[in-house]
Amino acid sequence: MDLNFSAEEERFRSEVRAFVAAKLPAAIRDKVLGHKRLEREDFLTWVRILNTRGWVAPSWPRRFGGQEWDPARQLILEEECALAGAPPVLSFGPRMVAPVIMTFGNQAQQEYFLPRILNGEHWWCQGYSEPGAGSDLASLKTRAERRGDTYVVNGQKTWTTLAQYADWIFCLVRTSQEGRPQAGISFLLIDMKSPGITVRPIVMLDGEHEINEVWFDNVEVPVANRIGEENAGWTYAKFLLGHERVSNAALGPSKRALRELKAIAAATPSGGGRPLIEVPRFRDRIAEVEIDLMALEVMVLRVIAMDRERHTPGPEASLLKLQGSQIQQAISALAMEALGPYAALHQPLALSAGWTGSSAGPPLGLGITGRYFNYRKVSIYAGSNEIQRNIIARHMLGL
Amino acid sequence: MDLNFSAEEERFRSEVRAFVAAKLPAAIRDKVLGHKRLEREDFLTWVRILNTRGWVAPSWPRRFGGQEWDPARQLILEEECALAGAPPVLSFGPRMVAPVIMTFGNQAQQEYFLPRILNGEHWWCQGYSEPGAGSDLASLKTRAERRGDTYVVNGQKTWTTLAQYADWIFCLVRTSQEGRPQAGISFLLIDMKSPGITVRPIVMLDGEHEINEVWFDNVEVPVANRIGEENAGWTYAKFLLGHERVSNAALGPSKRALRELKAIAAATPSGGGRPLIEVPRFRDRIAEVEIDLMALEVMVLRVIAMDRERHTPGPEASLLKLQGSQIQQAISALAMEALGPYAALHQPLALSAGWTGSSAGPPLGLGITGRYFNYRKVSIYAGSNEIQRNIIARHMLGL
Amino acid sequence: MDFTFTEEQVQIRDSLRRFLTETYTLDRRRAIARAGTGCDPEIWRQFAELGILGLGIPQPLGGIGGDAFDALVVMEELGRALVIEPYLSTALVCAGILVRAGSPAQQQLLAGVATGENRLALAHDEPDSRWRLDAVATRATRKGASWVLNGRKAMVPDGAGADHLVISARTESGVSLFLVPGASEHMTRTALMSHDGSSVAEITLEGLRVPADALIGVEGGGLPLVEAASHVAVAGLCSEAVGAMDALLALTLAYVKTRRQFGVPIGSFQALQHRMADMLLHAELARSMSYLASAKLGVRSVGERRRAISAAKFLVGRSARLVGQEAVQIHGGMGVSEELATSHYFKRLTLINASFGDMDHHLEQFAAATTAELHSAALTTIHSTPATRRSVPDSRSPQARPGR
Amino acid sequence: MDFTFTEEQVQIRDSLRRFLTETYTLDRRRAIARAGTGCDPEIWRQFAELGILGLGIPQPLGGIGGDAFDALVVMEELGRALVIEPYLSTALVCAGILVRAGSPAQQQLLAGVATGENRLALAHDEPDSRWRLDAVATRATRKGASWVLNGRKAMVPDGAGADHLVISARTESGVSLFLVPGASEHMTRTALMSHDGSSVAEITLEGLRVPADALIGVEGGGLPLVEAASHVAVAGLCSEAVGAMDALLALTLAYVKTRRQFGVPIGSFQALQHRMADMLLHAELARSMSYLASAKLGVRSVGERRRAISAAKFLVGRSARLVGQEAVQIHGGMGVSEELATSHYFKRLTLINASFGDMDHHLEQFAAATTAELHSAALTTIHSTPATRRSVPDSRSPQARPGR
Repeated sequence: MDLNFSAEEERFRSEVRAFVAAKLPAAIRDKVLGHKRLEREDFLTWVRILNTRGWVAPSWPRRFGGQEWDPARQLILEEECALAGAPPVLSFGPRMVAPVIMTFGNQAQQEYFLPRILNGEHWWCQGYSEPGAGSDLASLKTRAERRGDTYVVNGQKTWTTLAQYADWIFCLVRTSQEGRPQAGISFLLIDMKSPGITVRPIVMLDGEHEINEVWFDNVEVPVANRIGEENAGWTYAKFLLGHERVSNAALGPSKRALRELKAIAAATPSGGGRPLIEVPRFRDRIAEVEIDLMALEVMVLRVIAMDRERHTPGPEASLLKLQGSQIQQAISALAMEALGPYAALHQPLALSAGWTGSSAGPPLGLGITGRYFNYRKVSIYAGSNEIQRNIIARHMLGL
Repeated sequence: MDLNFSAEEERFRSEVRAFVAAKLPAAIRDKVLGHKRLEREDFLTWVRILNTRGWVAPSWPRRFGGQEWDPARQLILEEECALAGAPPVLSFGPRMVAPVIMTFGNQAQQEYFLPRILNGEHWWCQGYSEPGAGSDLASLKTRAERRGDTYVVNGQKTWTTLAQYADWIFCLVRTSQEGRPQAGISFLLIDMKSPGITVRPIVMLDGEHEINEVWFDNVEVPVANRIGEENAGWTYAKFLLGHERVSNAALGPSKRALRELKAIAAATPSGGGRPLIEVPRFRDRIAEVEIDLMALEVMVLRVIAMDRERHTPGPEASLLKLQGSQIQQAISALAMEALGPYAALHQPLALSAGWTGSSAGPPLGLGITGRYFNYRKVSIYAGSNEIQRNIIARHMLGL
Repeated sequence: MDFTFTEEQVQIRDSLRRFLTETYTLDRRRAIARAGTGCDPEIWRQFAELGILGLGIPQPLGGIGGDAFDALVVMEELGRALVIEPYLSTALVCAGILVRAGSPAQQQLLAGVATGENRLALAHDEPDSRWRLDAVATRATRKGASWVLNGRKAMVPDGAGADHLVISARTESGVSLFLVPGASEHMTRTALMSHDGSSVAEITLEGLRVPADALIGVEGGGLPLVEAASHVAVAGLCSEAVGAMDALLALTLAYVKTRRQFGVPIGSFQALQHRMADMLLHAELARSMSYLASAKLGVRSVGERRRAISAAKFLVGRSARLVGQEAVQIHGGMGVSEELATSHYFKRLTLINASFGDMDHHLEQFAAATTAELHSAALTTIHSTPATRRSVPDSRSPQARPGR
Repeated sequence: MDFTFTEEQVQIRDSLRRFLTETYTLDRRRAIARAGTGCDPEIWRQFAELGILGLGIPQPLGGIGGDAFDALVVMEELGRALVIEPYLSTALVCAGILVRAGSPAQQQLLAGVATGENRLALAHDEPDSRWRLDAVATRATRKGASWVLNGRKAMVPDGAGADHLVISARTESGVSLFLVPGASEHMTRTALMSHDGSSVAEITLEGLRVPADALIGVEGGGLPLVEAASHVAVAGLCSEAVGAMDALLALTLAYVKTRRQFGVPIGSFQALQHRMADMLLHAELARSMSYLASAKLGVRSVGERRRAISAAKFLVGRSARLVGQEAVQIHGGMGVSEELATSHYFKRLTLINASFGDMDHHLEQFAAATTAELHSAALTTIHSTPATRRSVPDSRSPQARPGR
């Protein structure tokens, strides 16, 4: 039993830290740490920088351009990048569609798509959810009709994160009405520039445009862009959902948010001459969430170790997702509460890159309440916490 | 809109207060306030004293010896008695079986049983739950076979509170296997001295004997002791469960417990020279439960007013039971926490009336942890909180 | 004891609800928020016509008079309809201050409040005050027959749009209040947007000169007025939150009854049912406390009033958080979109908690007010002492109805 | 990083679990509790045979040596089997103090600890100390070649049955520890029962005279020893709680799979399923923290150790409360009866929280230990500074294995 990273891993952590300190553009870092809007180019710039070291998707197999890192290293990389204020490397390409392409795609698909994920040429988004098919994914209705070498796709996807920036979308579509609902689903890769695709913004509760509806009106998709077998898409979809493990705990982002929370509470006068962070009831709550984060970190390491030993991901990922999202929400709530009356301020203009004015309210207050509102999503997306509890009950408790 | 008691009601409160101050025997009061074991005679002594004023069941109709009080007065009486340290008037007789006898019993039953409830001659207990039928009452198995003018009862009841003191038990028994499980149930009144009845103590988690198993081995019960129709017992049982409203909130006992909690916290050194009650995080928790109690009190008054207006009890009683039990548990937990390391002390001998030694630990600590353990029951008995939530969802939310 | 509303209150409620249901749609609300002023002139005119703007003003002063429960009824409806307009600020909080302590000349403004011509705003909080009423750093110094004010006021509801401001400032004898025209020299009002669509202002006073008769009441007598006003505000916010929770719970119920997953309505899932039972419980606890807060507005004992007000604000804040978060979660993706009213209720409920003191603030206030009574022999929770048990309306309070 | 147990640890675990499953039945446990001594001689003898009594004692001193994770494995099993016996007190806490600081003469006792002949108890807490380690009012004054002790010790685990006591007392230069035979004149030991069946003692010292060589370590050097011992105790209690939670969760799962209501197993009710998912989550968080606590026992930095220990005790206490209360609630009536093991686990988990500092106490300790590092640039949670990241076993600590 040894809870420490190895000396080798610690050296690697220093290496990452030095790299990020040297290479992360200050303008991008300031946007991230200041809760400002990130644009397409901000994400891609960082992907290209990471790619100079092969760090976009280092856990991939070597033959696809990866370095076969184990999850511990991946964790260290993500954590150090997050703490330093780097934009996240979004999962949709490297950690969602890529494993599917590697495992079930054909050689042509692998050779075309995978390098373009690494070099930032292709931005991917995810076409799973539909208005009537969220947690109950199998009830999806978007259909693809086969016409020779082409599928004609009609229907609607929704909650599509950053589809407005995306070059490609991976989609679950219905190719058959026969059998169980799961049986007639196929997995298509669709060029977002295809005629017939319309992206409509969904404004979120924080007033920001992060998610979208994607409409398909007779969109023609080459059959060559289908992954694996027709009507076998459910298998690939489940495979994909079984990935995404360490990131779901949001360890790095939560550590950064905790650091920020402490800074806000230390800078906030509480009355009586003490900063808020010294008021027992507020300090207690910070302490509790910090303890929760310590426990979550050990849990992540344990799950990594378990997966490593049995060579396959287990249902414990649901525990990480559940608790990780609760911690994200708890920290975002505390940061908002720390602002006191200023929590109400909404300054959408000040979130823009072009903004040159000063924002009102406390210096660290910008975007904090918006994040609290926005973060209600983290217990809803990627399998709602209700779904996670169902999974835990079924697969870990045998209920 | 007026949240105050009327001047008349306030005068009545003073009257009760004066009466209890004058008449409640100090020995009994000290047992109640000191969390000592109450014996049969303690309960009955107080019932007889109350009966001198007609206060055992004053909400009964006049023709049965009651005074037709409205629930507000009943609330005032219960609250003042509880605050002063009187033993509770147990519900089983006056507020559970009596309304059933009044509504569905025949004249002979009414004339025999009701006066004996008022004067303390009959102690009643409740024979509803069975080992396999708790929340799912309709699945009960105790059966009564008709043989002429007699039922022969066989089976087992459980969780029977204070059956060791009881003279009579009201029982749900199965008289028919036909139709829905609810259809074959009858409601019998059974003399606890009947041959074939065995009472076996169930020791509770606090080490105390408060509940029992009651076994029936060919117990003969005169058909004259059946309430209403054969096989119609489910109707009477549901009627009974629909009663018991104000008491379920446990307002008086919780107010007394809150007062005690403050006394404990004020007497407990926390280190740093301050009593525990001045430590912000502990004071906050006392404050929160006190606020909860304020809200519950207004809720009780609102429910009383609603019932008064529509002349029938509604499902809001479930809200009172749910929140009332949560408050009871919260206060008992805080009192235990206030004891610090001394929470561990278990002094069963010191709980006895005959005990003359001194108890160890802080002066107000006796019985506090035992109550915390014991009070886990309040979210389980009289319809578990899960059942209450089911009722709220079905009858108040229409789900 | 009586929990029924009067016929007049039922009339106010019904007519206001009808008007808001027809007029104050989510799209209309969006448009008002987008405009940035936080007040639609047409809506405001209709408020005047419905009589609600004069509710806090006695008839002799041009209002129609009303008590705390009239205000409760109105605030519940405004909450139910998610109204952005600064009704509470003008018609209850500021009007209350002038009714209670304004000079006859100052009270002349009140008729205009009732007709909708004048809007008033309370500029009291400051950048570092964090809801503490006595943390006033703004100063007013006498210069001949004038007062000169310097300082900063923060997060003033309707501060940029109001026609007159009630400004607190520290003078030699304590905190004093001044009635100042909204458009004054040496005063800068910066309109800012709130996450709930309403308008707040940061106000800078740099040598603002006002005449001697701008003083409201006596010099140094401002703090009790501000406290009474804040109690009115808290009671109003509690009622607003109750209305909003009612509406949000109804929305959520409707959603779970129609939204289907795995072939059944999601309202049939027991885990959701139990959580919604808790939502109802907490909404009803909040309603109980909003009644108590309004009932206690008129009692003489400041301690009793403080206890009830802080208890209500704490508990309502807790309920609002639970009901709001759960409603969003149960709505899933729909809950975090701007399209449904759900998220707007959630945001408003969140910000009500941050207005006039959050849960922590009021728990502290409550505990402080409670400590004193520790050794009283028979503690009762609602009623602190027999002497103060009856809510005797204070004749100077805005809840009294001198006109009836 | 490595979360596997060594072969030896697996052996200890399996043999101990086998022994306890066969021998330490609920009825046997009840009998031990009823006897009031909190220790069954036969069980204790078997503990010696299994080698676990010598786990905290290096081989040269008559033990078998062992590290923090060996202790963790044992404590988990003792928790799983609800063992009452004062293993933690004697074999880990007190033995640790003597290993670390005892004189050669004092260390001679340790061989007897390993063989089960000697039981030791730590008499440190006092009636008003409420877990604060430095709140020692008991005094030791020098009288010639002796020390004379006066004071009261409270809630001493196994205090009445132990053969020797480690007693803390304030001397001129601070807190000092003394090793005292259990049966001494001028010392009164009153055995009291704990709600979990174990035995605790109130101890009164009225002029207890001990020789100079009763001092453990240096005069005034007691507090660091007591703190280190309390850290060992907390780590042990955390592991015990994890074992108890494992067992309780398994009991609850078995119950909901067999208990039927409305024609189906109650484990099919979604509301219960979701709550049991939360029980599992919290049990696993507790396990994670118990690993962390044991891992940090050996680090040099006191601050880092305090942070981890207090974090673990807080979180484990929270988990224990949730898992315990939910298990009882889900068992319904069966949960509040003494008949099933359920209620006994619940009680033990409750009292673990009140032992060596409750949640409030440790949240305070954690926050205090954390405040200092506020301005460190890159906060990491587990690892406070690079310099202390590796857990370097302290050669003087009971976790070191000098014999291997």
